[in-house]
Amino acid sequence: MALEPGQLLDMYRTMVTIRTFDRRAADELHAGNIPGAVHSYIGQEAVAVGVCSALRREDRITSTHRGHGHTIAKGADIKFMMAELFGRSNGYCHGKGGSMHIADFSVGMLGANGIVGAGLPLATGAALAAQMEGGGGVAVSFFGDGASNEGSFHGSLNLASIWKLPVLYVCENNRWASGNSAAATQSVEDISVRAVSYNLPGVTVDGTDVLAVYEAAEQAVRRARNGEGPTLVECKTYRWRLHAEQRNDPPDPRPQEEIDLGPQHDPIATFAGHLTQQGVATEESLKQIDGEVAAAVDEAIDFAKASPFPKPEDALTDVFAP
Amino acid sequence: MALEPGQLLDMYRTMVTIRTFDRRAADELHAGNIPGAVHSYIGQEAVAVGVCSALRREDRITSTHRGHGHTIAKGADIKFMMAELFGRSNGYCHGKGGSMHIADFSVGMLGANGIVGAGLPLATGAALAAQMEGGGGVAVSFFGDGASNEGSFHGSLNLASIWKLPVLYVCENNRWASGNSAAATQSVEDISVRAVSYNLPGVTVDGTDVLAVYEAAEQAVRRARNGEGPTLVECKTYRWRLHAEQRNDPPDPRPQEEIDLGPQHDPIATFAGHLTQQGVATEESLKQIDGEVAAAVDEAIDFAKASPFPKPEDALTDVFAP
Amino acid sequence: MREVTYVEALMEAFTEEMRRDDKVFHLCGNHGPLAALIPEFGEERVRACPISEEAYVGAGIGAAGSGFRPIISPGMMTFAFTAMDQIVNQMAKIHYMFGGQAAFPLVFRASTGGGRSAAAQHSQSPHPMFMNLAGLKLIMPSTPYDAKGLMKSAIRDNNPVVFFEDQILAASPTKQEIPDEEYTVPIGVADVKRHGSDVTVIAISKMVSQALAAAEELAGQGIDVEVVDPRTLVPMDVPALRASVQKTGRVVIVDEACLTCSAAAEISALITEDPATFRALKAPPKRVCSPDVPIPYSPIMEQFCLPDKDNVIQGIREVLG
Amino acid sequence: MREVTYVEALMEAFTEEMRRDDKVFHLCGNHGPLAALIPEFGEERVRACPISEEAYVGAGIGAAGSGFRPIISPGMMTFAFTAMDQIVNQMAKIHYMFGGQAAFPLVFRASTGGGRSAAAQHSQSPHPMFMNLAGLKLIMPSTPYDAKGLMKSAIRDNNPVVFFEDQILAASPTKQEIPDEEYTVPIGVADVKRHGSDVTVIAISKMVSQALAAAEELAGQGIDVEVVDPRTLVPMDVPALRASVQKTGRVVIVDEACLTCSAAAEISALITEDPATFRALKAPPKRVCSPDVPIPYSPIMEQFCLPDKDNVIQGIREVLG
Ligand SMILES: Cc1ncc(C[n+]2csc(CCOP(=O)(O)OP(=O)(O)O)c2C)c(N)n1
Ligand SMILES: Cc1ncc(C[n+]2csc(CCOP(=O)(O)OP(=O)(O)O)c2C)c(N)n1
Ligand SMILES: [Mg+2]
Ligand SMILES: [Mg+2]
Repeated sequence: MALEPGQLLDMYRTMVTIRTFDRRAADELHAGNIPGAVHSYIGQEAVAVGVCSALRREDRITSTHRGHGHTIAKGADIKFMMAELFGRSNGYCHGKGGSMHIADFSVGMLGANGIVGAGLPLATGAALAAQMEGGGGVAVSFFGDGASNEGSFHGSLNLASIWKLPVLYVCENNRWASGNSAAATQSVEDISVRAVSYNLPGVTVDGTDVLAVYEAAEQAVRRARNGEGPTLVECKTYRWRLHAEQRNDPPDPRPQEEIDLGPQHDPIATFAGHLTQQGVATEESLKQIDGEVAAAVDEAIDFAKASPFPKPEDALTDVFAP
Repeated sequence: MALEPGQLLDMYRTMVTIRTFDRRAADELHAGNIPGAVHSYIGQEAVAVGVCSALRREDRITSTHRGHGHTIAKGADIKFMMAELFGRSNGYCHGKGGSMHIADFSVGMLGANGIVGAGLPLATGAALAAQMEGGGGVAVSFFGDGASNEGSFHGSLNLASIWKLPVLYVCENNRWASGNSAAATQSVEDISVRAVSYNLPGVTVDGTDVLAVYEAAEQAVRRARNGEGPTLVECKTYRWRLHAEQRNDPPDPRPQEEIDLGPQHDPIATFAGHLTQQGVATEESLKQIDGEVAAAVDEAIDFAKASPFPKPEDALTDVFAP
Repeated sequence: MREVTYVEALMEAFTEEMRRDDKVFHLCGNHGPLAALIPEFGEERVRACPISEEAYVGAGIGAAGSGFRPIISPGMMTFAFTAMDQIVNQMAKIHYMFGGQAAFPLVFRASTGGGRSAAAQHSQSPHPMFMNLAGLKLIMPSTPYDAKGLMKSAIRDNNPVVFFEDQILAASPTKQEIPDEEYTVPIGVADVKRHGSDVTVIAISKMVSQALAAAEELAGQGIDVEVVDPRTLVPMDVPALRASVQKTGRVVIVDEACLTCSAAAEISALITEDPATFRALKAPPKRVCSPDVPIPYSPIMEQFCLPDKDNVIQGIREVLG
Repeated sequence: MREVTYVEALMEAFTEEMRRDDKVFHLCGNHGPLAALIPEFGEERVRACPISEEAYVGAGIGAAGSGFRPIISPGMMTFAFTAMDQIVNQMAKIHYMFGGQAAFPLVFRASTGGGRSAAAQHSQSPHPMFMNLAGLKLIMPSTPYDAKGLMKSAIRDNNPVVFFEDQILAASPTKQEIPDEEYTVPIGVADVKRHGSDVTVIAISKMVSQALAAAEELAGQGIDVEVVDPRTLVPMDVPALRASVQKTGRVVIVDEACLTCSAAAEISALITEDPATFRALKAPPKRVCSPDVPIPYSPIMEQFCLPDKDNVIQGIREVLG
């Protein structure tokens, strides 16, 4: 399905929004305004945006500890996201979840997740719901290369396969699982080969190329909507920053030469080049989008800073639904 | 490695011992002499015996809820096994474990296990120990087709692969996981294809042919002892009796035609045919072994019946090692 | 009125609620008795799953967050520790973590308890672990009547509800009368199973029958025992428990869990930390629990571990001084 | 004498015990500070594992049953619920189930507790769950001195020992003097961290510092607080706890766990069920715990949940009446 110029520019805008959001969130964390830790998605923008561009609003996704990109790509409002990071009462989770648990069920974003691999079963269940609803909905689980060694990966893919669930398992292979390299902890180079174990298709794409990701996702989504079952989509990518931004950042365990390679495959620059080459945009029109995004993120930060803090005893609400 | 006639006859004797032991154990259970439940290994004898014939006494195995066959094949004493089933104080576990937890660490039998899939990580650790000991030891995990859907399967094979651990993962594919058919719950026909996910060799053999099992195991053991890492060995087999013998047996959910096929591929009859054809044994000499085995199992039952019961307050010992 | 067993009572609850709400469906380890629901509701609503508890328990949570009301039945709770991460980190926490924006209505049912010579991996009473885990309701019914009424409430509840069925009760042919017309039993309300004035026995699940047997026996000796069944452990009907103890001044708490950090420990603390109840106590509260051991296989040792009528009587004699 | 932090104290214990016994080795989720052991002991004895907690925790148990003494460090306990089946059904039970024929000497260490704005999936105090699970020893040290001495004892113990390190203590730069010469702290022995006569405060792990701060503040007001640190939760030094309460007649129990079925519940029950201690009580025992909620992210709400000095003081005032 060919993408319209408007869609392409939306994708560009979303990628820039993710990057800007995460850069500014890290700054605010280091400035002491955001508590806890923030896992930056910078470098991986093409994955969330490529996949979510193939989805409808009603489709459901589950995410990871590195969840800002998925949340933005699925259409959440960055104001309420930022307010959540700031621990304010009008954040998406009223300050109860923070960066690692941002969720916006109204756009089908079923939550970032602090437990590696835990989102796969949840998405499998969302896919089961979609199948039982019968409306052609699909579910997507984003997860990392490290997560592909968890048992939840194994059980989920088997379950989805036997029930032909409409689900995409999207592995963002950035070759590191916090301090551990995939080389040292992963028995296979390409996670997609693991699809064989469940009798389902597995593909590997360049996860820094948003159009390649979109193509793969779009095909898998079509398959899913047609009742043909799940697909494992591996996106090779790289994380530019530390595993997590924290008050006292530990040293990055990755080799510096490797880190330096990241920005040489910048998903945003690559896509910008494509857009201008194809005449969909000019450098100026992209600059304008960049400026609008910067303003929107500024606004989100202002919104967050102006937002009220929760009351201490708000801790006691929301344990049980009415 | 060609097997000597004496070894072949030992293998035959062990297979008959397993079958006789399990038939008699079921009888004793239904007679009210054995409490709890017993999972019969009848029909699968060739797997335990084929694999364990390729092992040394110091090699270590982990087992399943269906563990009598593995325990006997690894060289445990059926008297103490039977006493354990009878809940007596001189059973292998002093009556604390019963059928599902028979263990004999002195012969490298690290325990039957009531939790499906739980033995795989344990064997992986035994293999790690063997590797660190450096004596060329290997470990084997026996498990069922159903267990291959547990997360413990996935994590164990990945771990063993990256560390090149000397371990065999032996899947006894009897096509059923209690009430669930593999057809309904398993996304692949051959479990051995899952080896691809961990970059290790996977083979499928006829699990009713003890020599075929032996060949595959022997090759995998050689690989393991040479530091070349783990192998996944799938043995296609069939369980003749109910999933578990209990006081009130539920109906067997399997189609009768399928059940009837089991004894048509009788591992013992097949092997007996081979032995007589090859002149290793005569029908009479095999009959004699059968008779000796029957007597030995009789003796084990007599031993169990004559064994003392534990004292109630023995329940309080063995919680912690000194 | 009709007479039903514990399992029959639960099956009635399932049938009625599945008719009432087509979002209710089952994810189970094995069909077992649930197979009887297939003719009416189809395999799609009664799903047997591969042995991947983590995956299908998590899938149940995901389906609950997507508008369905799954009933998840892995079988024994001991097996379901393979799904413990999904229970601890997702089921119990996500409604709260997400600021209450989505409900996760599901029933997680599993069998617990010992008494069948199944050894430690098939005989455990881990309900106290779940009491310590904030975010889950927890029900342990002792009778067919309560089982049906509480299961219906659990299915209708908008939260994850853990429903522990004692494996002896679940296998028991004992029948109890239940009404022909529909009824529910509210979550969080204790039930006085026997009124008495000399001593309160608070008993959980299968232990209720042991407590009642003890009460029966002691009645002949002029000792008037009140038996209170909390039925729901989270939320706990604290006022009901305290009221009984304030009346009798003496309490024995009978819980099949291992002693340390048992539900009995919690109930003991709830009783003694309340000034009025503390002052009313004429003797130290007594816990009757399993010892801190993995439950053994051999019946002799197993029976020694599990609290029974005699242990209850002994406990009562102790608090009567 | 030297001054060391909590983590430095643990690292000393590892180094000394790895030198002493070449069967001791590490399986960890991430090297983290353990990386410092690699130059001396090699990567083979300090193994970083894939994110497959179930597999490597189980592998540790298998290695322990095969003659080694692994130290297993998945990181936070919350993550390690992915390995809960191996912990519940293997680690805790197999020594017993197998009739004691094999020892499983291992240390399972993980961080617990809240206070770092990490939200519910990274902030939990689930030690009561492990207390209810028979078959594991359980240690929660509050100081560098205790951490080192107890870790050495844990490594030498022939059983699975769960060692929970509070995440705030583990990250703390606070130093404490420890002896230059080798020492161990025995498992199962409580420590009176402050002697006093008016009221006993029993506090666990990080809560010990809150209790001591409260005691300090109240000392100025003429209230003499005794602070007892159980250090080991299984086995619990019950005589020491009861002795203190018999002396003071009043007790506050401070535990970061959620209230219901907390360690505080168990300690409360242990105190009140003993006739001599019960009689000595001048006021109901008081628990100071986190409320029954998943721990929230925003610092304001999180601080509200975690017990602190002020909560301890309030608890003390309550029992002083
Ligand atoms: C079950 C579990 N184990 C360990 C952790 C600690 N942890 C957080 S993120 C992470 C690395 C995840 O790697 P990957 O899945 O590749 O995702 P990435 O961080 O690369 O995006 C680890 C080990 C956790 N949160 N959950
Ligand atoms: C983790 C876990 N889930 C479920 C069960 C219940 N159960 C016991 S045996 C069994 C079937 C196992 O099937 P398979 O692995 O194929 O072994 P088989 O019985 O065929 O030998 C099941 C589901 C269990 N014991 N442990
Ligand atoms: Mg990664
Ligand atoms: Mg099978």
